[in-house]
Amino acid sequence: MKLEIVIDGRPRTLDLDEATPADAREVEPGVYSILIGERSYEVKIEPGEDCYYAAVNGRRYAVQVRDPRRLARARGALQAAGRQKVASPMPGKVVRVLVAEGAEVSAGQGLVVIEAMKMQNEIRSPKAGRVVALRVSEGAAVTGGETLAEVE
Amino acid sequence: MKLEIVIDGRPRTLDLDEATPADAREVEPGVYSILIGERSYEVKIEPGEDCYYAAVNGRRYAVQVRDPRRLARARGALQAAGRQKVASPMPGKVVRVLVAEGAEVSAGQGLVVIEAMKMQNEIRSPKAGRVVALRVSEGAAVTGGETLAEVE
Amino acid sequence: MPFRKILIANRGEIAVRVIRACREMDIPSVAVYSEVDRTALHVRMADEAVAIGPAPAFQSYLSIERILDAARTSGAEAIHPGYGFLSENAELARACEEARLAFIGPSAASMVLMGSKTAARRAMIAAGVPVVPGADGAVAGADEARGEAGRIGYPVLVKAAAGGGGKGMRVVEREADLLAALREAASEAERAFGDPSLYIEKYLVTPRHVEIQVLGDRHGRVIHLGERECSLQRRHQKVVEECPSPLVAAHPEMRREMGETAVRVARAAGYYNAGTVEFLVDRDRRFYFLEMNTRLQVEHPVTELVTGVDLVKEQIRIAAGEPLSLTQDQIDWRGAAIECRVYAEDPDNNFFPSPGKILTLDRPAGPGVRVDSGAYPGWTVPLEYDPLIAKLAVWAPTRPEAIARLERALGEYHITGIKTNLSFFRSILVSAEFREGRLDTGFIDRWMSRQAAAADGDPEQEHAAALAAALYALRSRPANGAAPPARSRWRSEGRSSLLR
Amino acid sequence: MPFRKILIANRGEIAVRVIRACREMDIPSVAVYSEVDRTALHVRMADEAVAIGPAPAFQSYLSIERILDAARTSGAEAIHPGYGFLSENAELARACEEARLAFIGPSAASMVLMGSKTAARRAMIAAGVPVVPGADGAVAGADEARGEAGRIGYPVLVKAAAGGGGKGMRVVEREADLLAALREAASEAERAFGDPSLYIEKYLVTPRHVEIQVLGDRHGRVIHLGERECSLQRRHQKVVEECPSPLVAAHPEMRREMGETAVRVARAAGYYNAGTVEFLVDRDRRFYFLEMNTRLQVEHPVTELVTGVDLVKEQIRIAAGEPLSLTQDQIDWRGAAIECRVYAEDPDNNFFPSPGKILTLDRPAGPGVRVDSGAYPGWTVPLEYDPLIAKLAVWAPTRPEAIARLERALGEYHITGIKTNLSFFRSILVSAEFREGRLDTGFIDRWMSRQAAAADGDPEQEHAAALAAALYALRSRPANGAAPPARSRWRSEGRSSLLR
Repeated sequence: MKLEIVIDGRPRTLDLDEATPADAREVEPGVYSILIGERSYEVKIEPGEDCYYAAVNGRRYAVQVRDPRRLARARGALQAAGRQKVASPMPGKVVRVLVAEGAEVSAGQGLVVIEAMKMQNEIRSPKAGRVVALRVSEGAAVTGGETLAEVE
Repeated sequence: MKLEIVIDGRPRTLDLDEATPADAREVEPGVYSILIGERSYEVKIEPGEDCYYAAVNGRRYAVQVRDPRRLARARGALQAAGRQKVASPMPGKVVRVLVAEGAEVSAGQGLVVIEAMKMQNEIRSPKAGRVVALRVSEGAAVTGGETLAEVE
Repeated sequence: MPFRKILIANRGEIAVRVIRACREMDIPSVAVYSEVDRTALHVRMADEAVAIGPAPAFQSYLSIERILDAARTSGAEAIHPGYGFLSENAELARACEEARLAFIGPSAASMVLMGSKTAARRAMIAAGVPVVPGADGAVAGADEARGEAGRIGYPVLVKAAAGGGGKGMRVVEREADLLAALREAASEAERAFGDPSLYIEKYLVTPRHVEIQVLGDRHGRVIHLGERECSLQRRHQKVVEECPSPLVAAHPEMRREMGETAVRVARAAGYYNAGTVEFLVDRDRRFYFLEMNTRLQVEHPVTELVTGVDLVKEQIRIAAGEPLSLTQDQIDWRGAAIECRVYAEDPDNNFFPSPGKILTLDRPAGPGVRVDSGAYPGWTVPLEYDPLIAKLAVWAPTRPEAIARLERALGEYHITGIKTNLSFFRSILVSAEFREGRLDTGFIDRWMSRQAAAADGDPEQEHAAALAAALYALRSRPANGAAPPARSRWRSEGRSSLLR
Repeated sequence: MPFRKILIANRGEIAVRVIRACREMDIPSVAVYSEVDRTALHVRMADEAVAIGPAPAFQSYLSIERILDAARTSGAEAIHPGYGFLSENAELARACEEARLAFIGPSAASMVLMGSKTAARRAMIAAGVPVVPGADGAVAGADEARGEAGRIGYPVLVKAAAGGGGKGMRVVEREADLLAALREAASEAERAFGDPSLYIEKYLVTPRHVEIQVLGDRHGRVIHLGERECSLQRRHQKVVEECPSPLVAAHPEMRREMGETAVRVARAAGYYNAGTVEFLVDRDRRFYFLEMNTRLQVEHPVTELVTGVDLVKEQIRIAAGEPLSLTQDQIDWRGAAIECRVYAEDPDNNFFPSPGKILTLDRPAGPGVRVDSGAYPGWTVPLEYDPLIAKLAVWAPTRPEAIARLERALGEYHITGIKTNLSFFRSILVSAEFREGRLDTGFIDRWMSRQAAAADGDPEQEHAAALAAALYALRSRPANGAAPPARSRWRSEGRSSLLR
């Protein structure tokens, strides 16, 4: 099986069948003991938002994994992203809405402030554009992943 | 539901419906946080051979749990125990057989020596009687729970 | 036994820390818990547990009435407030006095004095303690603020007169920004402490933050246990602390000088129990009184590891009226300790909080490693409280060895289900500045702006990372994902255990 | 960096311990493993791992040839033998010398001298070190044995001239039992050490076992790091060890006297690296040289906790030819440490071994707790090796506090899937004899014969235990078990999470 992966931003193909002979064991959930020749690597995986983080010897790699069938779908999703949803990265409470619907925003401009775990967290626009939808108001409780606004 | 239990050798009935109101949660596998009134007990369960060990505040209780339906069966099993099987408590290797088939043995007399984890472990007769069957010979590998001998 | 029963008015790792001390002193402990904390570790570990209300802290952990009710119903003789929540609330100390409960902390009067930055500042000036140049008291309005700031000279720091922890604090570089800063800080202070009063002081550019641990008994004796270096801060919150301070280690006379000053501060406040005197240290090693924290600090373990003194047990004995068990001469400092504050937050996404269920939890162990934690596998980190879930502290004979040990321990620490800042520490530790002990409060900000993905020369290690991520992705894939390949050059046993 | 790469010729917790030291010293480590140890923790943690053969130790961990091959192929510069396996095998030390590999231990000559109890005894007598009255050498036959035993006076101890660890050892109370004891001991010694030679010495009734840790460099300097009390033994195997010895704590001059004697022993053996001189101490506090262990001891952590010295790192530096980093004057002892050896064995069933898969593993944490372990959840403890799976050690300022801390830590330690002796320690710690430090090598046997189920006066606690066991039993029941009751007075949330 061939997988297309992106590791720390660099695309690679990982051929599981042709790969360097490796002895890989999942010793605990998300923890892999991998022997390549005599080198021993313990790799600990944490799933991230859109990639996996693989920690090994204190180095942390961001790895995106796609197989050919999924890739087509993923590309489709990317192309549809002219209008971009801004989601809350965690559950919390909207303590401030910093922009009005229709406003022009720059990339990185704050849109909404969410309070969670006693911290006020400013959620910013991923791109320059216009706020075409604002889905929350001050005082509202939001869940992780809930759409806060859409920027086009 | 009523359960008959034996706790540290003392029989009791535990009525789960009529019991002192308690708030019991399994917080980790085999670990229970139990609040009775305001007393907080953390009970850690280890399954033993024929009972559960319940450790709480450094005190360890041996608890046998039976419900009425199972009790009948359990009693039946006990009555059939005139002829008693002696099982190996762990996997290992038979390094010595100390008695011959047909021999009279006293309670606690060594029958077989099993080597496991670099230790030689003498398996003893649970009762006085006669060795009516000897199922292993020196050098044999045995699994945990395997019958070594029968004493009647 | 100093007390027949102690109630811990807190949650999380610090409640667990205090319960452990009680257990070791053979004193029954009473936990309190809000509705979302029924299965929290402090509830599991305590001898008793009392429900005190719903999740929002002001209805539970911040409710003096409910805490006192819980103490009464459980028959506790003393209350340990931990840090945060009500720990610096003089009302609780006063209410304990009235209810004839021992408060495991200083007197209400000391707390009131030190709780007001302006009053504390005046008292310290009177006691001859050096303070940062600044206004004499809270500033009454925008005009007065402008006048004071001009007199002190920019940059200035606008700070909430009540409270701490970086809330209600703004650096102002020039007069044009002053008004906006005052408005924001006052509103934040109002929300956080119920008091919008502000004051203004000189902003020291990249000072070090060095603090002194003191212990005083109720018989007038005060000693210090040396310093902690807490210069590594993000958003004015400490993230890495150590003892000794590398600066003090290089200039040993500083420990005596700062220690004696801290004892003078404590005496001036009529202080007893454990407390911490915070100083800012400028580039010429001049130190200025910043504030006194009238409670146990988050970072107390580094002092414990180096001095061998158990601060929580000392607190309990002091509150019971026992004299200090140690004299100043008996305090000695051995080796070096460093602590990391492990937060449920996402270092790869603006350090946003990351509450949720912990799936697996591997903790580091072995020589010189101490973990204080309220977390366990299967526990859900609640949304409602501080994201601090654990503290990792290490001890070693020297600072370089402690750094190496911390790196080793961080490599062994692994939490899944939520995100944590564990990877963040690792990347700080390897920086030359950190290794050389060149620390100041601007360290983390500079470090974050400099941070770029370090190229790594080990393609085999990268291959291992890619392989593990791929296997994990395949394993996690729903049932309609790809079937395992028919042939493989990997050893079959490994493969089958992975792809089943 | 003393070495460019170190191979660890061991497994389990001690291999993990050495790998951690290597990691902290930035020295790449090479693990070796037998077929059943592919997923053992030491393989996971090392930088490299080399398969060295099938499960039986004599084909893998005891094979000098395979160990040396692994060192050659991996390019290791040094070999750390741990304890057990080849650690006291002079052949390995010699083979390392020939292969120009550093052996992290003493010279082969020191090992040969100390490996023979009879030769060591003669050398110690010559050096003026007190020894237990006994035969001058191995006894040649039954007649000579009878003669020697008669001369020394019963009870006598028959011991294997080679080896240790309680194997090939018999106490003989009277002449009539001598012949049988000789036969058994010789056969056991033959099996364990490949050498049936025996010797005979006076059996001290219930002595204390106190040992001294020494460190010597390759430049002729030798220091001692004080004593460890190891009197608590079962089947001649230590189970609980501590530093300081309560006896020495009460008679401080003993540390200096025994320490100086131990240094004399080491010098007489031309000893370098870490070693331990074991003494028996009789009721009049006279001490007798017993033997010298020419390797790191299982119980080394208690010395590390009290002295702050990292023995494994010292071993590595010494093996690289570095001079000792510490002088005798610089060694100081702070507080008290106690260690428990956690075995996979069943304390409720004759301490039979209990190999198998670990399902869950909760380790104690917090102040003063150190766990050294090769275990993790999901790991299968193999049948083939020693049942020691972890060591729990605690440190506190005083012995009573250390005992309280150990009790607390034992309460937090929980392993399921296999049986362990954790509950056994707890019941020892509460005994008055232990608390008062009245320890001797007969302690455990007396304690086990006295042991009876203590009646406990807390019916509510018993109820909690019963309830938890019942819920566990219901949960574990196969699907055809009883259905959950329709109504319940328990809080519904708790119930539903339990009975689903």
